Amino acid sequence: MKEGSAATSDGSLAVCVRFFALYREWAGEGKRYVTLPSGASVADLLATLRASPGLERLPFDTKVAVNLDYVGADHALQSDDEVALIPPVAGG
Amino acid sequence: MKEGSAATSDGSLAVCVRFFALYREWAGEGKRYVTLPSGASVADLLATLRASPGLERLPFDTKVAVNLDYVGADHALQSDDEVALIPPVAGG
Amino acid sequence: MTRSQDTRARTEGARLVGDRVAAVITHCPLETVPELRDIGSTADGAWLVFEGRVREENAGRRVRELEYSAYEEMAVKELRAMADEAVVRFDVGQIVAAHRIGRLEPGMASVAVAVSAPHRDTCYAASRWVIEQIKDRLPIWKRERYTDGSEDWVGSEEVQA
Amino acid sequence: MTRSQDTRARTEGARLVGDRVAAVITHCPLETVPELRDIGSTADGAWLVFEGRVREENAGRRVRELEYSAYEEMAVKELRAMADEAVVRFDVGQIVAAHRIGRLEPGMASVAVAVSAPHRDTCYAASRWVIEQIKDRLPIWKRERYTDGSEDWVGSEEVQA
Repeated sequence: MKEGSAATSDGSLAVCVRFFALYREWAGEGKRYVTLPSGASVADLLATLRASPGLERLPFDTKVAVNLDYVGADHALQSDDEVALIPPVAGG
Repeated sequence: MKEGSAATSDGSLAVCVRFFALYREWAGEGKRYVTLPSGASVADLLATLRASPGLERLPFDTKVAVNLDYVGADHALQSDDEVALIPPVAGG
Repeated sequence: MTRSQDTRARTEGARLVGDRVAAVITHCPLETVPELRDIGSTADGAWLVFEGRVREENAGRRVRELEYSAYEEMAVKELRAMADEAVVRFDVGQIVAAHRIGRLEPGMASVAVAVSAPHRDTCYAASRWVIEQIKDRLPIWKRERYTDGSEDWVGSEEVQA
Repeated sequence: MTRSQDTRARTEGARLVGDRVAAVITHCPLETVPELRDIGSTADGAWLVFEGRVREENAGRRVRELEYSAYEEMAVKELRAMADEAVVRFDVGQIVAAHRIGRLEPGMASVAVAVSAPHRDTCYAASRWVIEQIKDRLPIWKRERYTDGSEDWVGSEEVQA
């Protein structure tokens, strides 16, 4: 667990996951709190999410932003992170 | 002399020469009528003009438009042509 | 209208003052974003505004309307970051980038990028670069609704397959 | 205002109707040329306006004002021909090109090119091409007057040497 992260007392961490557009439809909601083992990475979160109903098709290479910045799959999560799943963008 | 040109009765041709910007300053006027031998080209006109006061520095490769179209130095002039001498352009 | 924090509405007369960039995510028509027109100083010889507009047809289907949605907090931050990076990459004066969200009909502007620069080369280059960045990574999505009643998440075809 | 003959002021509502190109040589501010804004149809996803503006400095000298003059009859014909050629060369919707003549001070717009197109690639390409053509061959001249009282015909240095 990284220094400075606010872990729960049992050593796990809780993040707020935000869903947008297609992924929001799949999730059936825009926001969900997820608890993970401490030290969990973005890839771990995606694996956990893929096991929940509607999110089976979530790509392994889903783009993810943590606290408003894009991060890679091996990025270590910390408690209270806001983790956004970013479907293929279509701005412009 | 080209067919269709309105030559003067003695076989010469008269054109209206227009001066702009720097060349207008050199010429001291915006417009001048010049009479040339029939069959005269743009190059002939330029040579004639270079012999007149103020226009000695008129380049041999001066850009010329006849009746609103750019033409080359060997373009044959016809009577009543409007011949414009085009200094280096600076639009934009 | 969400504006990047340190460029908020500091306008004086008809000019954007001080800041060199601004980023706007808005539910309102882009015509209502004055910064898009009021850029440039007397050091700038070139001024360029690009607008992307909703087309009545996409991939052979007649479009009735689009609905843009955004991760707003991140979109305004990213848009601002793109403009900031463009100012570093190119010799430009000011850059304002704006994206509209919500429902739009064909002919309406969804995105606009305004650039002023001393010279036109960098003005065109910076404008194009910002637009490509927007298309590439701005967290905004487009629900396209067609006249035949069907609808799609544009760009998500592969993910859904 | 001199307009190319077959594009004269046929506007309906806020749209330039029918013609795909227009060319304007005018003594008035370019903001007064409505065609520059009112281009594009719902087939066009891209819209781009370039403006060239008077810079306060040129080649290290402080500019007080410029005076543009033109061979007006030819300039409007050439400008129209450039826009016509751009429509053939590029896949664009409409093009409006305008050049102001007379006295201009720093910050004022001297030239503007508006292009609408189905896609942004051709929109940028056409805009840039028209501007380069204008710089290259439009019969317009620029008398630059400096704050130190001197003045010059811009671009004619070599001819005068």
